[in-house]
Amino acid sequence: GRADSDPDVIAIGSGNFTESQLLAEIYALALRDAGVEVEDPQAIGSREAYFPALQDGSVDLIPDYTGALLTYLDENATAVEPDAVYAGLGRVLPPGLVLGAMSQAENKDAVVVTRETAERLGVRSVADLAPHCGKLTFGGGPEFRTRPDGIPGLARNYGCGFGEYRTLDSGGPLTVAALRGDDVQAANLFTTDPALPENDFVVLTDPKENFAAQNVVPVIAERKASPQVRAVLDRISGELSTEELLALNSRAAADDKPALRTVAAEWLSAKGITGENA
Amino acid sequence: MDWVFRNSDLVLELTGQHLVFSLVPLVVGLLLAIPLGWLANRRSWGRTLTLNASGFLYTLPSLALFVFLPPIIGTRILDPLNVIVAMTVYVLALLVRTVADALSAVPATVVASATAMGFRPGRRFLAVELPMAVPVIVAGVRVAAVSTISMVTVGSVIGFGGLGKMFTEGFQREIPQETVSGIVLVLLLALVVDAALVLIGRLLTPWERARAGARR
Amino acid sequence: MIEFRGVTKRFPDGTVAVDELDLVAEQGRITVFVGPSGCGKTTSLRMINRMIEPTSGELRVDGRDVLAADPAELRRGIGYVIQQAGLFPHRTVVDNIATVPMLVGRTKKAARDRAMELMETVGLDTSMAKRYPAQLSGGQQQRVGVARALAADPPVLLMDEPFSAVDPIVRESLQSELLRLQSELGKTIVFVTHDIDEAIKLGDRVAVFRVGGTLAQYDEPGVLLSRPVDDFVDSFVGRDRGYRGLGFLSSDAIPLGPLPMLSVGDPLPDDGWSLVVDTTARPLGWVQAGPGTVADDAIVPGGSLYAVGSGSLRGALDAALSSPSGQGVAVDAEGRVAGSVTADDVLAALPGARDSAA
Amino acid sequence: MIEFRGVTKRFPDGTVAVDELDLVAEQGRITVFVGPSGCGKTTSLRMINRMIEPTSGELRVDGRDVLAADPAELRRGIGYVIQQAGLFPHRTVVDNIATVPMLVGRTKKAARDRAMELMETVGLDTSMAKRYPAQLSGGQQQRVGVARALAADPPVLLMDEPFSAVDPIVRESLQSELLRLQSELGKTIVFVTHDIDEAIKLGDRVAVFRVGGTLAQYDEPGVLLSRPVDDFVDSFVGRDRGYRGLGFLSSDAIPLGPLPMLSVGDPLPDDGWSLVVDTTARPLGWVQAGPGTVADDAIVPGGSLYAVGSGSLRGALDAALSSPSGQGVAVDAEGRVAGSVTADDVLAALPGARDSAA
Amino acid sequence: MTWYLGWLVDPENWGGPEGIMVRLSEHLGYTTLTMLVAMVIALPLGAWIGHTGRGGFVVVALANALRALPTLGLLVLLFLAVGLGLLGPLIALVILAVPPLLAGTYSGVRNVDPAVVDAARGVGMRGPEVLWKVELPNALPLIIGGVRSAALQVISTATVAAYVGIGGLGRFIIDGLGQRDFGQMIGGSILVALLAVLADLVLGAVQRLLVSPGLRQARTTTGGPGLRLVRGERSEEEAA
Ligand SMILES: Nc1ncnc2c1ncn2[C@@H]1O[C@H](COP(=O)(O)OP(=O)(O)OP(=O)(O)O)[C@@H](O)[C@H]1O
Ligand SMILES: Nc1ncnc2c1ncn2[C@@H]1O[C@H](COP(=O)(O)OP(=O)(O)OP(=O)(O)O)[C@@H](O)[C@H]1O
Ligand SMILES: [Mg+2]
Ligand SMILES: [Mg+2]
Repeated sequence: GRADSDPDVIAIGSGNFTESQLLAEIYALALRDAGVEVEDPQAIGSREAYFPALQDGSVDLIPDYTGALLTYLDENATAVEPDAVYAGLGRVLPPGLVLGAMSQAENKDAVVVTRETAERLGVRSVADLAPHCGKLTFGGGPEFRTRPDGIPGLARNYGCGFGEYRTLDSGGPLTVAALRGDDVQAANLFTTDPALPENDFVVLTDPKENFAAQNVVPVIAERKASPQVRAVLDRISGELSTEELLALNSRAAADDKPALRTVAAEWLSAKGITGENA
Repeated sequence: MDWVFRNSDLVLELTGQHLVFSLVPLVVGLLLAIPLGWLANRRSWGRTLTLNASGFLYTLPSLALFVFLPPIIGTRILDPLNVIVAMTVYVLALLVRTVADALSAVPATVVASATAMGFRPGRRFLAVELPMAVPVIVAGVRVAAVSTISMVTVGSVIGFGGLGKMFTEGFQREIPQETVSGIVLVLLLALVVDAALVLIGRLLTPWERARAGARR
Repeated sequence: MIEFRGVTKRFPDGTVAVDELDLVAEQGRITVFVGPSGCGKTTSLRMINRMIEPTSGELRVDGRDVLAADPAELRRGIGYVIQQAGLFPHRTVVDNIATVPMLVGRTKKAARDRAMELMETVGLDTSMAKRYPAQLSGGQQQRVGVARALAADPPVLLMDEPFSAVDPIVRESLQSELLRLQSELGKTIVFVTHDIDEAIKLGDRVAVFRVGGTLAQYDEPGVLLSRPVDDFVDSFVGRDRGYRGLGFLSSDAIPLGPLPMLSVGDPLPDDGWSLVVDTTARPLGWVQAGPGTVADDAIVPGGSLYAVGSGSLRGALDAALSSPSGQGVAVDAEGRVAGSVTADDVLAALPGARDSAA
Repeated sequence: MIEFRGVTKRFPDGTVAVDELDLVAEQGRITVFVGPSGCGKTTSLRMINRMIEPTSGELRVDGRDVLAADPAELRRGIGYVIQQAGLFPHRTVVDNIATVPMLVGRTKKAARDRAMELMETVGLDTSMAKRYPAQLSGGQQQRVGVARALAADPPVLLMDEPFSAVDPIVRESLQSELLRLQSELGKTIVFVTHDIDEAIKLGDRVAVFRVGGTLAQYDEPGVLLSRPVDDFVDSFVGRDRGYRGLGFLSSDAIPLGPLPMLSVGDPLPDDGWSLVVDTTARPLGWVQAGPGTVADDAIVPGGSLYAVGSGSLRGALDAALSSPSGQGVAVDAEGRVAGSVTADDVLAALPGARDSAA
Repeated sequence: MTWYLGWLVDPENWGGPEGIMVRLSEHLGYTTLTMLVAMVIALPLGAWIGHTGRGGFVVVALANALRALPTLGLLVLLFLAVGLGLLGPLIALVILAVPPLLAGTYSGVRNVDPAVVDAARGVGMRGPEVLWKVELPNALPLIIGGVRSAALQVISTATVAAYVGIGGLGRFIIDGLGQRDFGQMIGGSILVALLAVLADLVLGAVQRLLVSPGLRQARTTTGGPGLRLVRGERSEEEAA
């Protein structure tokens, strides 16, 4: 019997990458502004690390992505459309957890190559890449290698088996650096990553819909999900869009490297979500 | 350096966590190492056992230890207790040996004359052997303190706080200033704790200064 | 009184350090254990306070069976002094001395007061009370060791080569100090040394151990010198034992002869040697016959002095042998010239002194 | 020959360890430096091989200016022995001894052969060649140290308290060994000790240092004992100097008396003491007058023996004083009884011996 | 526990381009390279400082400061500075290995009985001869103690370097963490610990081979027998 967290305080966790941490900060600031007691967000790691933390009560609320979470919870899930994914997710979510409203903002996994590779091989989609896969080294996080929509999914859907897999990080600086330096020729990055435009990387399209819809959605422990909390989270989901996410990420990556909390606070007040009670 | 000023709240909080994560294990580890070191010094099997066990623990990668502990000691995944227990294990692994060595370095004649004066073993340990072992133990604690302060940073890889967070975040977001500030802060912390330990050592062993004076 | 009855110590590795030892160390006397390295002196001593457990045999201190006593209790009533004093380097001098009184539950104040007294007893300046052992010379450390052993006023004192780490001059003074102390305190002392000179100087009785842990001879020092029981003791007691033996013979029977004495400025003697003395009749040296007067730079240093009353035949003979004139100078307790003594006088007094010693 | 001319050593902290020392250590002789702790003995010694640089003055070894020489070169030609030998713990005995020959470029084989020779010279069994220093006793280590110093056959040998860490019995044998060696090798030896007995036993001349690094007296040991120049030397040389001084006086003039001798089984004498001897005329002990025959258990151990020819007045007097009969036993080089000597005979021979020594 | 050990005994995990054999040899390679570079830096420096006695204070201060440098921070900083690859982790690990090597060598040479050094000068050895023929052979136990301590730390810390993308056994821990695969993490950790124990045993054998029996003789009278995995701390304390 492990003790649950303080019943009146919401502990927020996130993945250990900038966007997830930003979202967690946004949730935290908005909830606090609404008078809910929250702990400062903790960046935990990959889903494989933070989701168990949510389940064992270490944290109560996390921002997640619909498609990825669905495959994490149900390896055999086939839904790819945003609403279908969201509905499917609602069905497999473990007891004691509930979903907030899904936002329009989407940050999908993607197979990414450099502009030079794209032109040399003449590829625009993963399907185009398939014949070349055997000669290429792929870079991504450790979990991408084993995830159903990761390497196994690419092989199943496109018949693309990479020559070598180089374990790096999940859409982090190692992967970007490796792709830039041609240590790997294709990599798993995320569509809202500001490193993509910065490095002029090419996102290969996904015609077979290997990667399911990845809308941002808050997952929360049921006993902490008061109507007030839900209202705040739903409002945020309503305001978020893919463009907003990109803007948030770009702001965080700007040269002055502002604190994520600052970025979150700026966004919240620009949207008028905070400041109403002040 | 302006990064530190802009994020001073965060830095202060992380420094506080770091101190807890390193000092608590240091104190607990030392308190546990003293009886174990005593045992190691008294019985040959105790010596073999404790020294080999602590030697083995010391070889375990710290990262792994942080992750194993929850299933072993029944804590939650992000419980700070995990870091504290893991670091205590390391401190213990370092200090058992030191305490055993320190005790065995107490001159046999002094121990014999204490025995001959009618000290029973327990009191002799507290009144004679332990105080005389202090200088060597303090030296060992200094080593352990510095290593611990440096090693706690690894916990941030799996989501624990402390100054290591400035490395993981500096890495994620590619902020060299944050990484450098983190390193400097860890060094500073180590320096301050080390200086404090030297001071404590001095206060505990006034006779050592007398000896140094007599040598001149 | 300390009694060994058939005491044997066999160490786990099979070494027999002490073999069937029978020996009685008398009440209020100094018993010295002497012998070559490894002969079991330390082992025998440490069995008395049960620092080492005898393998077999019986051991009593003042009639009480040592093996039936609680060791810590027993040890608090037996003073123990070892080489380099075994002082606690982390405690001040006064706290070192106060250790046992504190251990038996005296108040800190009472224990310290007693410690200060003892510092004076052993001839240490009380201004050193707050120093640490490392700040003392070897001889001073040794005095602290003795004071510490005396703190509980134990009837029995065990001393294991206590003076062997200090230089010869300091050692002599510590030995004399111990004899003075003993004349006041009258403890039962067992003293271990491997220095035969120290043994014969300090011991009321001397036990000579043989390697293998047996007793070769147990006698008064004079007897040891004059009648070693076998070649081992003979060679151990060493050369010069005839001369050394004179140290145990009274010189009372030696007649003092007259001594020609001069002062600086007096005319030199016509013939032979004359002793020059200062105005209080203390000897300055010798001058030889010649013209002129006694001048400072003509004075030849004298030999050793023989102290009438406290001296022995040894002192008298050396005074005679070391004097340039062949006449030894005898002085009284104040150091004033009392007369002369010759080697022939000493030899003449020898048979009588031997008879009265036997 | 080693010459100090106005040599001074002032350490950087201001301590003057040696002050304007003038001294000549003669060719082929043993010169002993003696004095209280801290008087500059070691400093003076170490200036000879430039382990310490003199502050001022002139120092010559066999006429060669030490200060102009290359230090390492100089040291290879000067043997140096220190307390506890300073052996190299990581090298075997034979390799320790072979150090200097190897250093100057001899082949390994030649150096080792020489080392084996030297082991015999200093009385070490060559079976120990492959041992490491930690496997030797203190006395054996000291012999290795001497052998190592002799390896390059240097004309000069410096020895700094070489025997002070070994026990008294081993020390005596090392001292005798050194004297034997020196009689064969005739090195120029400077020997430091703080033991006056060692100094007078070994030294051809003895330099007594005073604290502050000045020379108090530099004389032959006999002169030192009979004529100390001042109170400092007197007190340092110590008591018994009259008796000890007899050790430097020849006993050739002592007449040997007859000695009644018996064998086991002979009838006991009618009167007084008789010496019992074995079949080769070696003394067994004494028996006293009485009825019956000489039995083993009635024999009283004898005193010390006086060796005719090699002995001194000191040995003769002690033999007489330690004998139960008052007659000292004189023996020849083979240990056979040669006659008797009495204390009176010794005293009678004293003035003549003194004159011939002066 | 069988569940955890299952990963380790599954032959499938041993072969292949990312299998245990490859990772093991990578780990060994990093360690060897690190130790070589660190020894080339630290041994001559430590020996020289110990021999001359000059700068001992600096060594102690430097060794302590280097010990406090967090390896993770260095790895990140070096990644940001020199990018992906082996160079960054190598530098970080060398910095980790230098303090015990330096302290072991320095205090080893420093602690040689002064009487022995004095005797060496007394028989006419020159400075370098004293160092080579006397000080270093006598310092060997402490020097190798420093090597053992450094090797241990490098083997154990090289795992963290997987965080910045290099191979070695640390991959199993980092990947297992990402994939929440406990068997892999525990298996990887056990391999690291075994490698450390093995390396220590091998170095122990080297020590017995190189150190003069004369020193061992002297040592047995004080030190106890038995496998000791943590070496070198003592000597560093003495230097401090
Ligand atoms: N704990 C022990 N285990 C085995 N043998 C021992 C032990 N202690 C002493 N001995 C042996 O017992 C013998 C007597 O030792 P002891 O210390 O009594 O000699 P000692 O006469 O005091 O010698 P020293 O003059 O060297 O002090 C020696 O042979 C010694 O080696
Ligand atoms: N390196 C040094 N620096 C300062 N003073 C020194 C140094 N070496 C020796 N001294 C001082 O020089 C004096 C003479 O020392 P030295 O070692 O020659 O004495 P010693 O006669 O050999 O004494 P001991 O019998 O104790 O060996 C002492 O006062 C000593 O403290
Ligand atoms: Mg003893
Ligand atoms: Mg000296």
